[in-house]
Amino acid sequence: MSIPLSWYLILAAALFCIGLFGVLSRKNAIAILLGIELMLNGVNINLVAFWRYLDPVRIAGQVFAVIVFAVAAAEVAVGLALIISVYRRSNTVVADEIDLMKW
Amino acid sequence: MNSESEWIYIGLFLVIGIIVPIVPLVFARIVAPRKPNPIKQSTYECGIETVGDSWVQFKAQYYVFALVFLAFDVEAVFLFPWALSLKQLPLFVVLEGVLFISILVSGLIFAWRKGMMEWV
Amino acid sequence: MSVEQIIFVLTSLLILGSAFMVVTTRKLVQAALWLVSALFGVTILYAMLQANFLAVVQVVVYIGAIAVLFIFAVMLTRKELRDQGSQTRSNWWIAASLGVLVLAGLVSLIIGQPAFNRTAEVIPAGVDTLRNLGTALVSPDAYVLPFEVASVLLLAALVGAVFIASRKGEEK
Amino acid sequence: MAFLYDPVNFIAGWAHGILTGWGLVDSLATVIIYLIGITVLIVFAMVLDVMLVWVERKVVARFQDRLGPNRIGPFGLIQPFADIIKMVIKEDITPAGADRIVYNIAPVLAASSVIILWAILPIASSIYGVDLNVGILYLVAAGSLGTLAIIMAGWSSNNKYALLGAFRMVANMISYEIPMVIILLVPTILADTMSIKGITQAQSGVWFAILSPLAFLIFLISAIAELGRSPFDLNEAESEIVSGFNIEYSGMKFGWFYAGELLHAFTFGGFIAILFFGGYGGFFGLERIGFFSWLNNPFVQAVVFITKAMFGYWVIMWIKYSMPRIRIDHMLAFNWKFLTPLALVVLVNTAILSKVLVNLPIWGYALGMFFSNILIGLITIEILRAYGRKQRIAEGNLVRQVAHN
Repeated sequence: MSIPLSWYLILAAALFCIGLFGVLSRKNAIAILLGIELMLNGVNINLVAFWRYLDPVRIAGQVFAVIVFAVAAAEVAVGLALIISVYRRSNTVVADEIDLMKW
Repeated sequence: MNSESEWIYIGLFLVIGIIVPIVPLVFARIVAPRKPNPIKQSTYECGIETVGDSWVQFKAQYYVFALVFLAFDVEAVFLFPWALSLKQLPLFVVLEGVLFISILVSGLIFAWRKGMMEWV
Repeated sequence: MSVEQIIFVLTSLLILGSAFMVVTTRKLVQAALWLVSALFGVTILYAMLQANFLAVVQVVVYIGAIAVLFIFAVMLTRKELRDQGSQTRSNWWIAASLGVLVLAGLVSLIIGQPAFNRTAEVIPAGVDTLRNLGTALVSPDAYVLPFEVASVLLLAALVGAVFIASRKGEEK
Repeated sequence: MAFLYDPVNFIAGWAHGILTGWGLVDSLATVIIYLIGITVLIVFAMVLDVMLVWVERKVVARFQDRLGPNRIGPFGLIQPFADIIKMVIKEDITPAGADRIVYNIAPVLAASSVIILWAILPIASSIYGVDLNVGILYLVAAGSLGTLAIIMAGWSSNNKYALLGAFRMVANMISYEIPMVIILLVPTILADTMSIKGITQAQSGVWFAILSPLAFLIFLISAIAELGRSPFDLNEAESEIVSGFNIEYSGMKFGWFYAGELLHAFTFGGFIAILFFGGYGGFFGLERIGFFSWLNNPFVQAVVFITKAMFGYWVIMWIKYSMPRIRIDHMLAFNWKFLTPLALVVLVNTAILSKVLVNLPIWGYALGMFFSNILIGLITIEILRAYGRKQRIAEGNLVRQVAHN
């Protein structure tokens, strides 16, 4: 294992920031969720890298990563269901035009 | 083999497993004739002229099934570590797993009762 | 550079390149396919970190389920599929500069920490991380609560999403 | 005669010696040996795949009371090679409006997703690629890649039938992945490991198909659905959507979808043999008796494994050519309302019994497992019968009402 831990951390940070850019810049709500997936993956890389480098015997990092999988799945399921429901009502998936909560 | 060389093996297998299907395709590209024309390249619809594009509206029901699939897929993945720990840990670990399963099954029953598992 | 480092750099290029395509591609199905490629790169990283379980689960859950769900959702909201116009907001440069700022901050933080220059030691022989994971997830003095809560979370997501997505929820 | 007892390691050790003798670094020599081994394994799989074309065509002909290919070569054995030459020299048409890159990647991915399964397939106790400790999930992961290939093919063809076929296929595959993954937990629990080789060795005493016949049946059904073969061939459905996701593919690209499906079917036959019928072993402890020790020979094991896998493949073909296509709503209802709950019941039963019966002698354990499965099966049939009766009575009432009016 000749790779320093910082390489993984920088890669994860870069992935997180690309995801952040996607979330902030995209019009389409589904594309925003794609960005969130990238951010979650960045976080997961961090968790697993810290597990491997700091404490490979105890398993906390991997458990966290598995929980993140479940959270990501739940988030995608509900998020996409909401988008589809909104699309059926108002025929749009552009996040700025979704203003059901506005008066 | 330790874990690292296992993954090197899998990685090499993946690379060759991708190259092997490409080889006949490249060979076919060299040997096969290529005389494209608009009729030949038109979308095949049993001889009828194509109307509109291919993006037909799909039933939202596909999405509901994909959703249930996602939830159960993640659940099953959680159960694999549980299955591996059964032999070493006491009986109530089994019951934890059963509780885990039954919580999700109640979701399936909910969807079933609401009539969302029907195709129509 | 050692072979391992070269593999790491190539994988990073795959991940970051695909991630960049995810956030910039116009066609959403293609964006979802680029996401698959980025996620596959993350799988390679997990394999390099010797997290066998997470590597295969990444493929099963992310590529096999979440990416498929994305493609389904894109197909169901079909009007946007042919959207030839710009897919990014007009003020994308604010987002870009924010992203660069966050990245710069994080990188300076990571480089400033000498502790992060360490390399990993070999996992001691006889430590079965897979079995440890299983034991940790279900033994009561470890993570059994997150384990059960995860199933409640999935239940809530399932019920909520099925309710929203079905036509019956809409009529009310 | 080390070669006769451990051929792969014998050859690998010999080649390693030669390569390091040439002055190569140890790790580089290992990688080269890996590459050679992998190439040999994949080429073997491909040759087998070519022969499977012949087997499939012969068997379907017999099922339909025909002779099958019999013109080229003895028994038509050269026929598949003629098929390949035909496919390679055929013009390869890319439909207008197709997404070219995705369109070209899809058949390669479809074939690769099957080929990579051979990395974990133990052909004999010493002839296998790699013994991954998450082997079972690797099997599921490769299936996920196959699903993706079909979506890519259907979407990129820019054809309504193709997209429709892809959607149906994905709905089919993802639905049946659930009972399959759940039932894969049963061998995991019984063998207490996720490695494929470990599962094979755990069955040297008694097959898992005997410990849990229901699990075997559920796995068989969901494997057929995962393969997209009849009765679950909604993706192709020649009579409705004219071949579905691969409608626009021609030449060798179509060939890869076809060859991939055949190899997939055989590989799943192999996995059925491994997970439930002892794989290359499973002689009920016979091989431990001195007289039968030749059963431990890797070549004998390979023959046993291929025979079992062929039998599994034959059962899949048998079902394919005997069943009509199932309707999509029936397909989904059968999965979610019958197979998944049943799989969960079998799983819970196995988990509890493996804990309760663990102190019994082996025959008590096996009998307990077996009869609990039979009991679950009987209860299931009874519930289905009651449901069917209710259904028939309701229909009868409806008919009577209509007649009365």
